Amino acid sequence: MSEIEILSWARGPGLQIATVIFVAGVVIRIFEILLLGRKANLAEAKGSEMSSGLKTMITRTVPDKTTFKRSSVTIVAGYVFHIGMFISFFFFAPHILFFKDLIGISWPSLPGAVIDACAVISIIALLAVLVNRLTNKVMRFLTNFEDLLTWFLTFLPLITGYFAFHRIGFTAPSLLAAHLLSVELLLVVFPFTKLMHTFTLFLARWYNGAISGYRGVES
Amino acid sequence: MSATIEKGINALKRQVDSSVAAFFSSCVHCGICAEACLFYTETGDAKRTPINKTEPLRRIWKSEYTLFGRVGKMFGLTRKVTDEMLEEWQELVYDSCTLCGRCSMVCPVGNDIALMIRKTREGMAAAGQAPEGLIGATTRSVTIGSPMGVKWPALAAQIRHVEEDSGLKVPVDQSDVDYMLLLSSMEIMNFPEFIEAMAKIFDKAGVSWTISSEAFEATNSGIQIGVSDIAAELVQRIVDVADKLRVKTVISPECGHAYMAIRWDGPNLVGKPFGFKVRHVLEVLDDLHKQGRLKLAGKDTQRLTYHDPCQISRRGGVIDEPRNLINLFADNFVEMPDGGKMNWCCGAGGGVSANERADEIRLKVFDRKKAQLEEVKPDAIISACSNCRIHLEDGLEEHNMDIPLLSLTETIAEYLSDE
Amino acid sequence: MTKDKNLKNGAPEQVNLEKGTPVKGTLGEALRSQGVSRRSFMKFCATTASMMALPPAMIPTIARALENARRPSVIWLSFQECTGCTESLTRAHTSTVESLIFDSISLDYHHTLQAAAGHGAEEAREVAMEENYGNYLLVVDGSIPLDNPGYSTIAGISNLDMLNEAAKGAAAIIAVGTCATYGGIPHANPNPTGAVSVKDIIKDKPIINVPGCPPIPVVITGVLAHFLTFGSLPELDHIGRPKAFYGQSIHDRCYRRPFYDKGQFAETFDDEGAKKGWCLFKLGCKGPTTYNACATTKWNNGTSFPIESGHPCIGCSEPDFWDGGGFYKALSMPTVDLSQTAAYAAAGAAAAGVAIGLMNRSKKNTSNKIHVKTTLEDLKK
Amino acid sequence: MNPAETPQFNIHAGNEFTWNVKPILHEIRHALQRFLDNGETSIIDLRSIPLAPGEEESIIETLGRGEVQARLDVLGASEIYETKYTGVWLVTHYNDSDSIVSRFIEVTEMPDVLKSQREDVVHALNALVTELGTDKT
Repeated sequence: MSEIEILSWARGPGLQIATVIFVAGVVIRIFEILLLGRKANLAEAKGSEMSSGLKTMITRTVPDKTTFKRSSVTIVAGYVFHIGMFISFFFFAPHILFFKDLIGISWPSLPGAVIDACAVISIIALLAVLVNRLTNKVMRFLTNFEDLLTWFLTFLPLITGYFAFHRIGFTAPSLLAAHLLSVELLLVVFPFTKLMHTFTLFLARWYNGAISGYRGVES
Repeated sequence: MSATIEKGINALKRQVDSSVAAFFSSCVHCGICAEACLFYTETGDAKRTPINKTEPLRRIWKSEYTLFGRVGKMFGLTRKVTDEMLEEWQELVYDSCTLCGRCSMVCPVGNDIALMIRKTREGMAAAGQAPEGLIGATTRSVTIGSPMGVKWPALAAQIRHVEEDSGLKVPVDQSDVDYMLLLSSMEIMNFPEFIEAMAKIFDKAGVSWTISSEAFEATNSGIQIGVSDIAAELVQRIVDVADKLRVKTVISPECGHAYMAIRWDGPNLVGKPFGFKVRHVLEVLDDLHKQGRLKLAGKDTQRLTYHDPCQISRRGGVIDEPRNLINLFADNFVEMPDGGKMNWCCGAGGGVSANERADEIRLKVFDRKKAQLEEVKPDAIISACSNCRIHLEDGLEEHNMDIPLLSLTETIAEYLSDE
Repeated sequence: MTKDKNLKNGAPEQVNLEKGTPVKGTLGEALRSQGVSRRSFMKFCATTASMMALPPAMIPTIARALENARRPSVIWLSFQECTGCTESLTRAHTSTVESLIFDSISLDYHHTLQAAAGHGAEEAREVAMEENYGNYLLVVDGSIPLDNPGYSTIAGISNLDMLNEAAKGAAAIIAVGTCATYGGIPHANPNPTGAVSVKDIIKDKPIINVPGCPPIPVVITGVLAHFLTFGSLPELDHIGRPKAFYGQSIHDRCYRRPFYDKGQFAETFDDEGAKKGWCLFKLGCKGPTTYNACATTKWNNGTSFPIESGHPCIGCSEPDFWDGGGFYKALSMPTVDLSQTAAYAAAGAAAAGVAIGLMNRSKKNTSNKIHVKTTLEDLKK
Repeated sequence: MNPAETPQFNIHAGNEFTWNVKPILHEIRHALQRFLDNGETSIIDLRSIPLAPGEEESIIETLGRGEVQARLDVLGASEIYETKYTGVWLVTHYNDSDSIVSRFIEVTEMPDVLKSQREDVVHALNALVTELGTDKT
């Protein structure tokens, strides 16, 4: 297979396979979670479940002061990586075209230099995340194979994207194909790993907010 | 003698609902919960990271309720929950967790880890992996009616003393009253002043109230050990009496988990909404003050601080009320760092104080509170949970720190206006 | 990709054209005999250097080499093709200089260009092959059908047979155009003739690929000039293309690149962005993945190239460019209808999800059913 | 179409379009410096550098015209002139149909192609001898 053939495969059938696994996996997982159901609370409410749940979905994004102080490395590295990745993922013109093709809507892109900077920052932050994971006592204790796998699979698209952007080492079709394939790999494992938190964290936060809010506590 | 691992696993299966599934699906192993847990911060022992305590429940969720886990189970790839495993986790689930819920407040993906640990205890208890101390307390609750083995005659004697001291009548088994007061064994045995304080306050406020001779115990060991069936039985006793006496409101006393048990878990345990209201005593006092029926006189100039009992503030929603009340008499009130919903636990809740095996670690994790108190340097500490109060006194004594512990209700009673 | 055994690390073996001298005399002698002055020769050398994308410092070396170059015999075979490549070559703008290069080779067979026809033409080929066996250059344009030899024949000889036969005595093969190099349009899905490229058939000769649909004429002549000058194949990339011309992508040399970097794109062919000359990436430009010299060498007397005239690059010098999901589909877009795929997957998964969800519920219900009320007795094992 | 309605396509962007104009001018400056310091000559192939429409013209405009200009008639025309910066020459080769086939900037005292070439001089001598026949006075 030539690199152009691999690229064509990655842009076509490969993407199709990955999308089917990703979409089906995520939908099944969400159904799996929601259909388990939750008993209605019979205690007299002190606050609203719904509004508090919705609020926590957003407010939990910001850590409280003491938590920030105690876990600053984890939080800063995590946030920088997530934000950097978010920006380079959603605001790079070629990516926007991908979304446009997929969902029919598009939005303004950011200049290449900004995307590049975000990707670099994100890569550095992700490396910091790994170092932190391996050196922080608690994280090292909690870390299992899945954590390392998902780290690696998240790192791959970033690094291949960076290489493709700067055309380092290989020809553009090879780099582009590598980038696409790495994304496809990420999509395939996504529904079966902790990467699902991308979606389920909103459910989790809602439940957390609802449980607390029902008792009149902001969480 | 019929606890089995199968029963334990079955109990864990029953605990998984959509919230638990969403929580486990979201955990990214960031470890932030550890930094919110005094059992980690004070021991530095990574295995006490809150989310790790839920491992038995996680394994059941993964292998029974996820597609990938089900497939894995077919090939024998999932990690099993065994007796040995649960035995290893006992110390984490019971001795190293007060269900204070601080972890639930900091988890960036929003996992209610305290709830997950509470659910894990259901499986542990059903598998016969609950600590001796808690089994004992639970047995006494069911058979005698109180975890400390307090029976009605003991309370009746305390009531007589109170009546003699105060000259006020303590109504017993009165029907159609506004309030039915519950008490914790700890108050009956160690702080009977509480009963006197309530008698004075209610007298001034002019409301009708009663204590039941059949169901006076507010605490609920079933909650702490993690056996909903037993917890429901204990709640049912109160419900039956409250219904019989046709009381409007049942008052949970100064006890954290008692409030959780009767106010928030109660209706869910017995499976139907209550025909009466349940309020914490601080809510009642705050309410009476707002109605103008609670009038205070005089000021306390001491440097006072308030220790939030976790189940009352963070898990119970009674946060503003104690502060409203304290401000009625305190001239020099200082908040503890992280006060309110983020307060650090005293280290003895959630059944830890009933579990003798945990005595050592309980005193070890008190270091957190000690450091806070050294920072605030209060003349006295106010709290609203007898269990917190006893443990705080215990811890302070251990470190030769002389800071008196005050009950908020009792202090209010002291500042009652004579008008 | 099968690796040609004669290609080591993409660099071809030295082709020795010195051994035999198909046509007598060196190029220098030939030019002088035509009355070409030294000044003219210097101009020719400077232009050749520029054409071969060699640094000007190489001009004296080129001059020396060209002076002593031997005139090779060239046999040009055209298979499944459209004659676009020959058209491109014959319309090369540097007519004077290029004609010099053509004058310096002996084009012994090219059935489109040669005067002879029919048996005479084929005879010329056979004679040239025989006389220069082992030394002639074989130029091929067009792909070779493998499904049925009858799809394309010349004088009753199938393309495959003619290629095999002609390749035997060739010193090296130049595959001209995307058809000969990678199968090109005949090879495009569903490839009705079973078309393949030269390198798919010939494994034991150095092959130099000059892809493009058509290739830039000076690239063809540049490669010939390199032969003449150095008697060897130029340095090739991993898919057999001379690095001098195919070393950088259109994107990397495109004058519109700054717009790409700034995120300024033409969205349609007639919007403000298009008028302002912004990047054509969104209109499907394949410049980023296409390696060719268009952006610097340009076309039509160096006048312009597709992007300069407002059309995205279609990537014609890359393998399978016809199957790349559409010329006007941006490179970062999937080549398939992904939203439909996603919709079907979601619908199917929703059904499966409900089924799995119900299984989970029934499992939980069973747990609840077999649960016996826990009493004090049950707290110990 | 009314001229006013003719769409204006601004594909000829400004000077600093590819950011290659300034660097080339600087390269010429450095070459001139080297030429002064140690006599090293340089040639820049303008066709090997990606330039936007108008940029080549912009470079040539900047360099301007100096004192010397020559027109060669070799395989089509060639135009050679010294720019207003002495020592910097612009060499443009055309083909038969007056299209530019190559273009160089040379930093030297005189581009080699201008000089009379030894082979041509030999050829010239022979031609002159032939012209003069046997008359050897």
